[in-house]
Amino acid sequence: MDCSRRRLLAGVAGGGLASLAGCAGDRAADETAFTIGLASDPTDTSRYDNWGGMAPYWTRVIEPLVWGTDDMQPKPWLATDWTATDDTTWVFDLRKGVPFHNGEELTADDVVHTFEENILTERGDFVYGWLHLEPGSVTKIDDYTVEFETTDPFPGFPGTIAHNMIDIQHPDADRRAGKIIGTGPFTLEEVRRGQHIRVERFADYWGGDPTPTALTFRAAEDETTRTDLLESGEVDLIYNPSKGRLPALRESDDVRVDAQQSAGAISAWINIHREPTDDVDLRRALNHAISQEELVRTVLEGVGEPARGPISPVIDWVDEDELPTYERDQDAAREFVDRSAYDGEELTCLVSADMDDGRTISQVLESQFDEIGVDVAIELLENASVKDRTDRGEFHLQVGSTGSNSPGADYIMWENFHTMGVDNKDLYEAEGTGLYNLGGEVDDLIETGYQSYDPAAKRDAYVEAQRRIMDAAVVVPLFYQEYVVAADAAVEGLELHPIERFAEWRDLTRTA
Amino acid sequence: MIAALDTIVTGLRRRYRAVRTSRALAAFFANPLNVAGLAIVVTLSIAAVLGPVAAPYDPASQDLANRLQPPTLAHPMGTDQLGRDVFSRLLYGARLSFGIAVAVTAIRLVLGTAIGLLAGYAGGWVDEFLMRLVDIQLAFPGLVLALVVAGILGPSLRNVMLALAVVGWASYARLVRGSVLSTKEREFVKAARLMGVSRIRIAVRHLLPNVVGPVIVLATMNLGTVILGTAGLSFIGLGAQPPTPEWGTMLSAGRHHLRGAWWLANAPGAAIMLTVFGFNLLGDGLRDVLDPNHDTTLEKPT
Amino acid sequence: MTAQPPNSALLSVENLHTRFRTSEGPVHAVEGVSVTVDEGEIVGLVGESGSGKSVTARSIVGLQDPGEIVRGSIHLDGVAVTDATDRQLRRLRGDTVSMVFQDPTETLNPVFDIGEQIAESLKVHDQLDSQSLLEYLHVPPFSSRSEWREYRERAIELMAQVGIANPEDRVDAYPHELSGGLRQRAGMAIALASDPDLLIADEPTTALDVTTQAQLLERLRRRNAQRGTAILLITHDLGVVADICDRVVVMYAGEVMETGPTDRILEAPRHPYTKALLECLPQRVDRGSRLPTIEGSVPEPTGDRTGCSFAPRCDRATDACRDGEIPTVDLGDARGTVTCGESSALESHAARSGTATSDGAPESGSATTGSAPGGGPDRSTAPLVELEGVSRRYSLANGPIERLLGTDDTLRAVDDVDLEIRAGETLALVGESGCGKSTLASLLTGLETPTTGTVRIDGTPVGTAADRDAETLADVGVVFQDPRSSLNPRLTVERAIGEPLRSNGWDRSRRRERVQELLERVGLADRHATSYPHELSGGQVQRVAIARAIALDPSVVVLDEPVSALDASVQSRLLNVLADLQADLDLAYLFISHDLTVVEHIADRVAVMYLGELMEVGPADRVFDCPTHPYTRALLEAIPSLDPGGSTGTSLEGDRPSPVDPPGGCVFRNRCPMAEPKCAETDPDQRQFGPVRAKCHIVRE
Amino acid sequence: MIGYDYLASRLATSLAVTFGVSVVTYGLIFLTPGDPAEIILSQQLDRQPSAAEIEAFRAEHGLNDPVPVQYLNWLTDVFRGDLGTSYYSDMPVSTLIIEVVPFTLELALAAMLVALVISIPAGVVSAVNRGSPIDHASQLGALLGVSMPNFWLAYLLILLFPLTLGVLPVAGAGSVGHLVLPAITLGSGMAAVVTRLVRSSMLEVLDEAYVDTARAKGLRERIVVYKHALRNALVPVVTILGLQLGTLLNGAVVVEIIFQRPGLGSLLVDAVFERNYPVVQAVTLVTAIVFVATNLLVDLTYRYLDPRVQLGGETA
Repeated sequence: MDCSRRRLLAGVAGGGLASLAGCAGDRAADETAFTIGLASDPTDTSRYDNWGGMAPYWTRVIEPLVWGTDDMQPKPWLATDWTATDDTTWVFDLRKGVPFHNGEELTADDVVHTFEENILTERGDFVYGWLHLEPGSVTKIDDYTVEFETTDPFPGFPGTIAHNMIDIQHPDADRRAGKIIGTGPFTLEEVRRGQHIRVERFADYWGGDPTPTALTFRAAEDETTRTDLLESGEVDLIYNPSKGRLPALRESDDVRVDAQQSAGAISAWINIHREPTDDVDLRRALNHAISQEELVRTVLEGVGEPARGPISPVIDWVDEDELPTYERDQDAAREFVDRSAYDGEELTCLVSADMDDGRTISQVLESQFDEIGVDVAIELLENASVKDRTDRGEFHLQVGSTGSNSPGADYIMWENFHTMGVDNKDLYEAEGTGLYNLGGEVDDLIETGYQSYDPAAKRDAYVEAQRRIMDAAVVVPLFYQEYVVAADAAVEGLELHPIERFAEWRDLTRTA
Repeated sequence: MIAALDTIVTGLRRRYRAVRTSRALAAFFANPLNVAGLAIVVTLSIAAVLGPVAAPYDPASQDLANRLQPPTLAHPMGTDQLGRDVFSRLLYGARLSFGIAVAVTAIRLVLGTAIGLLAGYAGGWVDEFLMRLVDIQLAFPGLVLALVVAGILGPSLRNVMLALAVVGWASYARLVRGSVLSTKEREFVKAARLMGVSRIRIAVRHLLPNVVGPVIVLATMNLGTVILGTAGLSFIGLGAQPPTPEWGTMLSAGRHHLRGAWWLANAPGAAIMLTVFGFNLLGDGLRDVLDPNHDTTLEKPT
Repeated sequence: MTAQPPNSALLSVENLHTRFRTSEGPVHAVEGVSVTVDEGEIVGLVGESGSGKSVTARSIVGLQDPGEIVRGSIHLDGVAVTDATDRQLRRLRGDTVSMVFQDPTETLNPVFDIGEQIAESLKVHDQLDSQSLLEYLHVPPFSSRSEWREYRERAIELMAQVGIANPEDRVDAYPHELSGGLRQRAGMAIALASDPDLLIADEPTTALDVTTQAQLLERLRRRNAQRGTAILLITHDLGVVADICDRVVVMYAGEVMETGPTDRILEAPRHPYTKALLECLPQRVDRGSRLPTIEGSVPEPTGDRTGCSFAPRCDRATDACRDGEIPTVDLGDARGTVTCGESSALESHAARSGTATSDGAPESGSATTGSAPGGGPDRSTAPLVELEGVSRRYSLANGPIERLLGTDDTLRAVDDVDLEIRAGETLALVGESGCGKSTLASLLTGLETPTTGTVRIDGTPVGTAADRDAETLADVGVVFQDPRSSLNPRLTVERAIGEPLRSNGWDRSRRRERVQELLERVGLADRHATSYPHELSGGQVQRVAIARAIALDPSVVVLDEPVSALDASVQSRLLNVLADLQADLDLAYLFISHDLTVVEHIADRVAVMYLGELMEVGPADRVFDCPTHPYTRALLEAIPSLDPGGSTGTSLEGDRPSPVDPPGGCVFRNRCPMAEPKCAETDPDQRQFGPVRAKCHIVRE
Repeated sequence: MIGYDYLASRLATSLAVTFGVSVVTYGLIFLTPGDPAEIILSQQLDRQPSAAEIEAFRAEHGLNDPVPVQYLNWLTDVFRGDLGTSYYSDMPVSTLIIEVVPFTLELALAAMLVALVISIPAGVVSAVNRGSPIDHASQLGALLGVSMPNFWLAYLLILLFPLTLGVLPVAGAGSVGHLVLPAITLGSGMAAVVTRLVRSSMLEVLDEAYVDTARAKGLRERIVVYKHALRNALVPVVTILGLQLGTLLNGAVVVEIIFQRPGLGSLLVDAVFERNYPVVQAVTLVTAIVFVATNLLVDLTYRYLDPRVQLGGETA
C-alpha cells in the first residue's frame, strides 16, 4: 500500500485514474501477507482496551499467561501449570525458553514487573476489583515460578487472567513511546491512527513459526464499508459483514463465510425497579410477545441462536433446558398485560447506536410489543448517553448484551444480577433499588456460585439463579450471538474461537 | 416581531398584487424550469398534506414474512428490511421533511431578519455586536454546530430542528443587514428621515419591504438546504428515532442493502434530491421575479 | 437619401434596423437610420435618451449584441460590417475604427492598470491575427516580458498625447485611482492606440465636469486636425455639437429626423423636432422667463409604427404624418436632409418662433427676475436660512492605530461657509462634482451636522434632522437628484406623497385631499395616485418627489440637482413647474446644479463653490454677465456655446486637487490663470465687490 | 499607510469571533446533562467507576472548579499552546489534532480542486452560451449537484467504482487513490454551487461596459472572456469559496465517516459522542480559527483580484 504523496502529484498531473487504480492492487504482491477488516478501530486510543496505540485484542503481539479452550476453560499458555495453594494463593509455573521480541527470555521477573507496574499501576485501580489483586500481591518464587495473592477467595482467577489485556511484556517496553515488546507470534511494525495496524511475523515464536509474514488490521467500523472492502478485494477477511449482504456472500464463489457461536447473548433488559416494568406480569407479557426464532430467521439472516436466557450456553454454567420458556403467544401476552398495572403509558427502550442491528432489532421489538398493546418508544443513543441514562435508572428497557473476552465469565452473573454488581450497586445504595437485581436468595445463589471451587456446585447455584431470573422475567432474551467471518475463498487456516478476540492467525494461508 | 411578520405578510400581499398584474409573473411562467420547480414543490406539498390519507399502508406496520420485496403493484417501491411499505413511508416522510423544513426556515427567517434589520438600522455598537454574533455563528461550520447541539441535547427530530435553526439564521441576518445598509443610503430613506417619519416606521415601511424579495428567495433555497441538513444529521444518527419514517434515516438504513435491495436507499435518496431540486428551481425562478438586483428578464435597449 | 455610393465614404450606414428581443416582444431601437462619415469629418449624432443613437454606434462596430441587425447595411472602409467574419471584425476594430464609451467609471476594466489596458490595445493593433490567450495573460513562457515593457513605454507616450500629466506615474494606476477626466483620457488613449481612421465617441463628456469636458473636446478637435481622424460624436448636448461638429444628424425614436451642417441646423432648423429641441434649451430663453416645452413623451419602441414617430407630439402634424410614408427631403446645396411629411413645417424660419408650445405667457417668468415676489435679496427682512462659518470635515482615520498615531487626514467637504437664503428667492449653488455642494445641502436639511459653525432656520439654530422638531422639519423640503432612488419603489404615489402628512398626524381623508391637490399642482393626473414609481417616467417621478417635498408647506426647498438626470425636453417642463410653485407658494429654493445654463435661467442669486469653499456669491445677473472670481469666469467660459463657431474660450488647465490635500493659500491657485505668488502664501478673505462677495486676492473692485 | 489599521481591526474582530466561538462551545458543553467524569470513566473502564476514581478524574481534569474558572484555566492554557488532554487517553489534544489535520486538509484541497476544475469552465461556458443547450445542461447539472445528499452520492460512487468497475479503493486514507472518491463526493456539491455563482457573476460582468471596451479593441473573444471578464467575475467567487470552507468541513464529517478517513470531522463526531470535551472544545476552536483565518485571507486576496478594494475601506 505504498501510494506516496508524490504519486498524488503524479496522479494529478497525469490526470488519469489509471495510475490510481494500481494502488488497490498492490496487496497481491505478497502472497503471505493478509489484511483483516475489524469492526472496531484497533488504533483507537480513546478506549480502555488500547495499549501503546494498539489494541492487544486481535493483534497477537503480546500474550497472557493463560489462554482459553473452545469450551471456555483456562488453558496453559505462557504458564504451563497453576495451583491454588490456599483460598487466596495461586502459584503459576512459567513456560521455559519463551523469547521476547527483543530476544531476551521470559522469566518470573518479567511477569512480576508486568503485573505490578503495567497492570496494577498503570491500568489503574479498576483492575483490583476485576482481578482481585492489589499492588504488592505478585511475587517471584524462582525464575520460573510466580505467586499471586488474591484479596479474597477467587476460584475464577486463572480464567479471568486468560485475557488479552493481561499480557506479559518486557520491562524495556514503553507504551508511551509506542514501543511494545511481547512474546506473541507477531511484532508491531506500524500504527496509523484511525486506519490500521501492521504486524510482522516473529521468527523465534515459542509456539513455532507462524505462516503469515505480515498482517494488517484495518479499522472498518461501518458494516457496509467493511463488506465493501472485502468485495473490492482490499481486505482478505472481515468480521461480521453486513447482514443485508450475507445471502449474497453465502452464494458467492469468491467468498467463504464461516459462523461461530460466541460467548455473547443479546437481550432486552428490563428495569425491574421502575414503574410499570416493576410488574412481573408486564415483564412476562413482553416475553410472550416476542418470537426469538422469527427474529433470528428474518432480520438476523440466520446469524445467532434463538435465546431462552440472558447468557450464552457456550459458558459451561449455563443450561438452557433448566430455564422456563416463554413461547410467543400474543393472547397470553395480552392477558398478562391486562392483569398487570400497565395502563398504556409509553415505555422507553434504550439502544446503543453502535450496536450492530440494534436499530432493526429494537424496531421489531417495538412493533411486536405494540401488537400486545404495549407502547414502546425507542431511543437510539450513543454509548455515553446510554450509560448516563442507565446509571440514573431512567429507562424501562434496554437492548443490551452479555459476553466475555476471557474464560472467566462469572462476572456476568455478579455485575448484572447481584445487588452489589456495578449495574445495580449505585441505585441500590442511593435508593434501595437497582436495575436487574432480584436480591435475596438470588444474591445468595450468585455469591455461592462465585466463590465455589467446585464446578458442579457453581453450576447448580448459577443455573438456579438464572431460572429465578427468567421466572421473574428480568430480561427478554433474544438470541445467543454468533459471529460471522467472511473471507476471500482462497484464505484458509483460520481457527475460530468462542471468544472472537482469541483468533489465531498463525496458520493463515492462501491457496493458489 | 409580530409587526415585522405583519409587514412581511402585507408586503407579500402588495407584492403579490404587483406581481399578478406585472410582467414578472409572465416572465416567471415563461421559463419552463421555473414551472417545473413550482410543479415539483406543489406536488410534494400535496403529497405531504395528503400523504397519510393516501398511503396504502401504515408506515410502521411490519411484515417480516414479506421483507425486502422488490417493487410490485402492491408495493410500488418495495418493502424494507422489516417488511414495511417503502412508498407509504416515503409519503409520511414527506410530511416530516416538509414540516421540519418549513419550521426551521421560519425560525431562521424571523430571527435572522429581525437581527439583520436591527443591526443594519441601529448601526454603531449594536451592529458591531450583532455582526460579531453572526461571524461566530458562521465560524462554526453549520453541521458541526448542529452536531454539537444535537449531540448535547440528545437525538430527536425536535432537537435537530432546534440545532438547524440555531445555525442558519446568520445568512438571513447578513443578507438583511446588507440590504438595509444599501437601502438606508437610498434617497427615499433620507427623505423619510427629513419628513420626520419615525425610526420604527422607516424600518418597517421603507427598509423591510425592500429586503423581502431576496429573503424569500433565500428562504426558498433554504428549505432545500434544511432538508439536506436534516437528512445529514439523521445519517450521523442524531435525527429521527426509529421507526419514524424520516428520509435521511431511511436512506442511511437502506444503504446496507444498496446491492441487494437497491430501492431501499435510492427511493428516499431520490425523494430528497427531487425535493431539494424543486425548491432550488423555484428559488431561482423567484429570484428573477422578486430580487430586483438579479433582473435577468429584461434587456436594456440603450 | 444621401445618394452616395457605399464605398466612397469612410463609414456609410444605410437604412439600419436594430432590434432587441425581450419578453414583451421586440424593441425596435433603431428604425432605418442612414449616416455617413467621410474621412476627416466630425459628425455629431444628436438625440434624447432612447433615440437609438448609442445602439446605432454600437451596431457600427458590431457590438449591438444582445440586439440584432435585422435590416440595412453598414460599410466601414469598404467592409460590410453586418456580414463580416469574426476575424474581419477584429481587423476593423483593431485597425480602422475605435470607440470611446460614455461612462469612464465603467468602461475601464477595474482590475488591470491603465498601462496594461493601453498596451494591450497597442499590441492588438500590431499583431492583429496572432492573439494567444496565454500571452495576454502574461503566462511566462508564452509571453515576452520585454515586449510588454515596450508596449508600456509606448502607452506612456500615448497617455501624454491625450493630455495625461505625469504619465510615467499614472501608467501603473488602476482606474479607480484616477479622476473621471483622467479615466476618460485613458479611454481615449485605448481608442487611439490603434491609430484609427474613425473614432466613435459615445457621449464621451456627459459624465464629466464642464471644465474637463472643454479639455477633452479640445483634444478631440486637435486629433482631428492633426491626424485627420474622422469622428462620429454621439451626444445629447447640442452645445457640444456646436462646438466641434462639422455635420449633425438628429435622431428621434430610432429614426433620423434631420441632417445637415452644424451651422445650418443650429441657425435654421427645419424639422419641427429639431426646432423644438433647440427652443427648450434654457440658454436660448431669456433669464427667468418660462421655457418652451415639448408635450408628450417619446413613444415606446415596441410594436409596429406607422407614420412619423414625432407626429403625436408635433403641433403641425397632419393625418398624413400619422399614417403615411414619410419622405426624406434633400435640401440641396449640402444643406442636409429632413425627414418630414408636412411641408409647411419645413419652412425655414428663426428658431425662436418655433413650434414648441410656449404654455403660459413669458411675462409670468420674467416677473420673477430681479425682484422675486418674496422680496428676493431684500436685505430688510431677516434671512430664512443662515449658515454661519459652517464647516464639515470627515476624518479619514477610522482605525484605532491611526487614531493612536494621530494621523489627522481630514477631508474638508465644506470649509467655513457663510450663506443666507431669503424667503421666496432662488439661491443656486454651483460647482464641479465633489466640490461640497451636496454636503452643504445636507447640513441645511440636517442629514449632516456641521463640524463647526451654525445653521439657523428662521433665526433659530438647528441640529440634525433627528433633533429637529416637526415644525422645523416641515419648514424644509427636499428633492433629490435621482428621482428613481428618492421614492420607495414599494409605495404608491399616494402613499409616498402622504407620508410626511401621516407622520404629522393627518388623518386619511385629509391626506387624500391634500395629495390630490398636490398632484394637481405639480401637473400630474389623479390616476397616477395609485401608480408605483416604476410605472412612471423619470419626469413624472420627479414631480411626485416635488409634490412630496412641498406637502407640508415648507418655506424653503432644497433641490439637489433636480433636473440633471432628465432629458432636455423634460427638464424644461420641470423647471417651469418649479417656477410656478415658487410664484404661487412663495418658496425659497436652494437649487444645486453643475449645469450653469440651467442655473442662469432659474437663479436669483448664485453661489459658486470650489473645494468646499465659496468662491463667489452674488446676484445671478451680475455673476453671469460679469463674473468676479477667476474660477467663475473659467466655469462660464467652459460652457460650449450654442452659437456655431462661437469661442469656446480657454479651458481650465489641470485637475482639481484632492480635498484631502488642498493647496496651501488660495485653494484655486494651482489652476488659476491669474495666480500670483501671494496666492500661495495666504488664504484670501471674502471681500465685497459691489453686490458680489468673492474670495480672491487678485480681483480689484 | 493602508493596511495596518485594517489588519489590526480585522485581527481584533477575528480574535473576538474565535473567543466567542470558544465561549459558546464551553457554554454548550456545560449545559449537557450528566457528569462527564462518571460517563467517561464508565465508558473507559467498561464498568461503573468508584467514587475515588471519579474524584481523581475530576481533580485531574480540573472539573471541580466553577465553570467560569475552568474556562479561564482552559483559556490560559490555550494561550500557552496547550489545548488540554483527551479524557480517554493521556494524549495531548494537540497531538490528536495534528495527527488528523493533514487528512482533512488534503481532502479539503482535493475537493476544492475538483470543484474548481469543474465549476469554472462550466460556469464560464454556461454564461458565454447563455440560453443554449450547453447552458441549460450545465445549469441543470449544477442544480442536481446542489440537491444531491452527499452521503447518497458517496454510496453510489462506491457502488460504481470499486465494487462494479473494480477501480479505486472503497475506504481508507493515505494514497491518491483513497482521495479520489471522497474528493468527488465533497467537491461535487461545491462545484455545483460555484458553477452557479461563476455563471451569474460572469453574466453580470459580460454586461459591463469594459468588456465592450475590450472587444472594441479588436481582442479575440477568448481573451475578452478569460482575461477581462473572468478576472472580475472571480471576485465574488473568492468570497464564497471562503465561506464554502465551512460547507466543506460540514461535508467532511459525513465523508470521513463513510470513507473511514481520519480527520477533524470524524475526530469531532467521535468526541461529541464520547463526551470527550477537551477534544470537542479544541476541534471547534481550531475549526473556527481556520475558518476565520481563511476568510481573512480571502479579504487579502481581494486586493489582488480587485484593486478597488482598499484594505482600509469597507469590504461589506
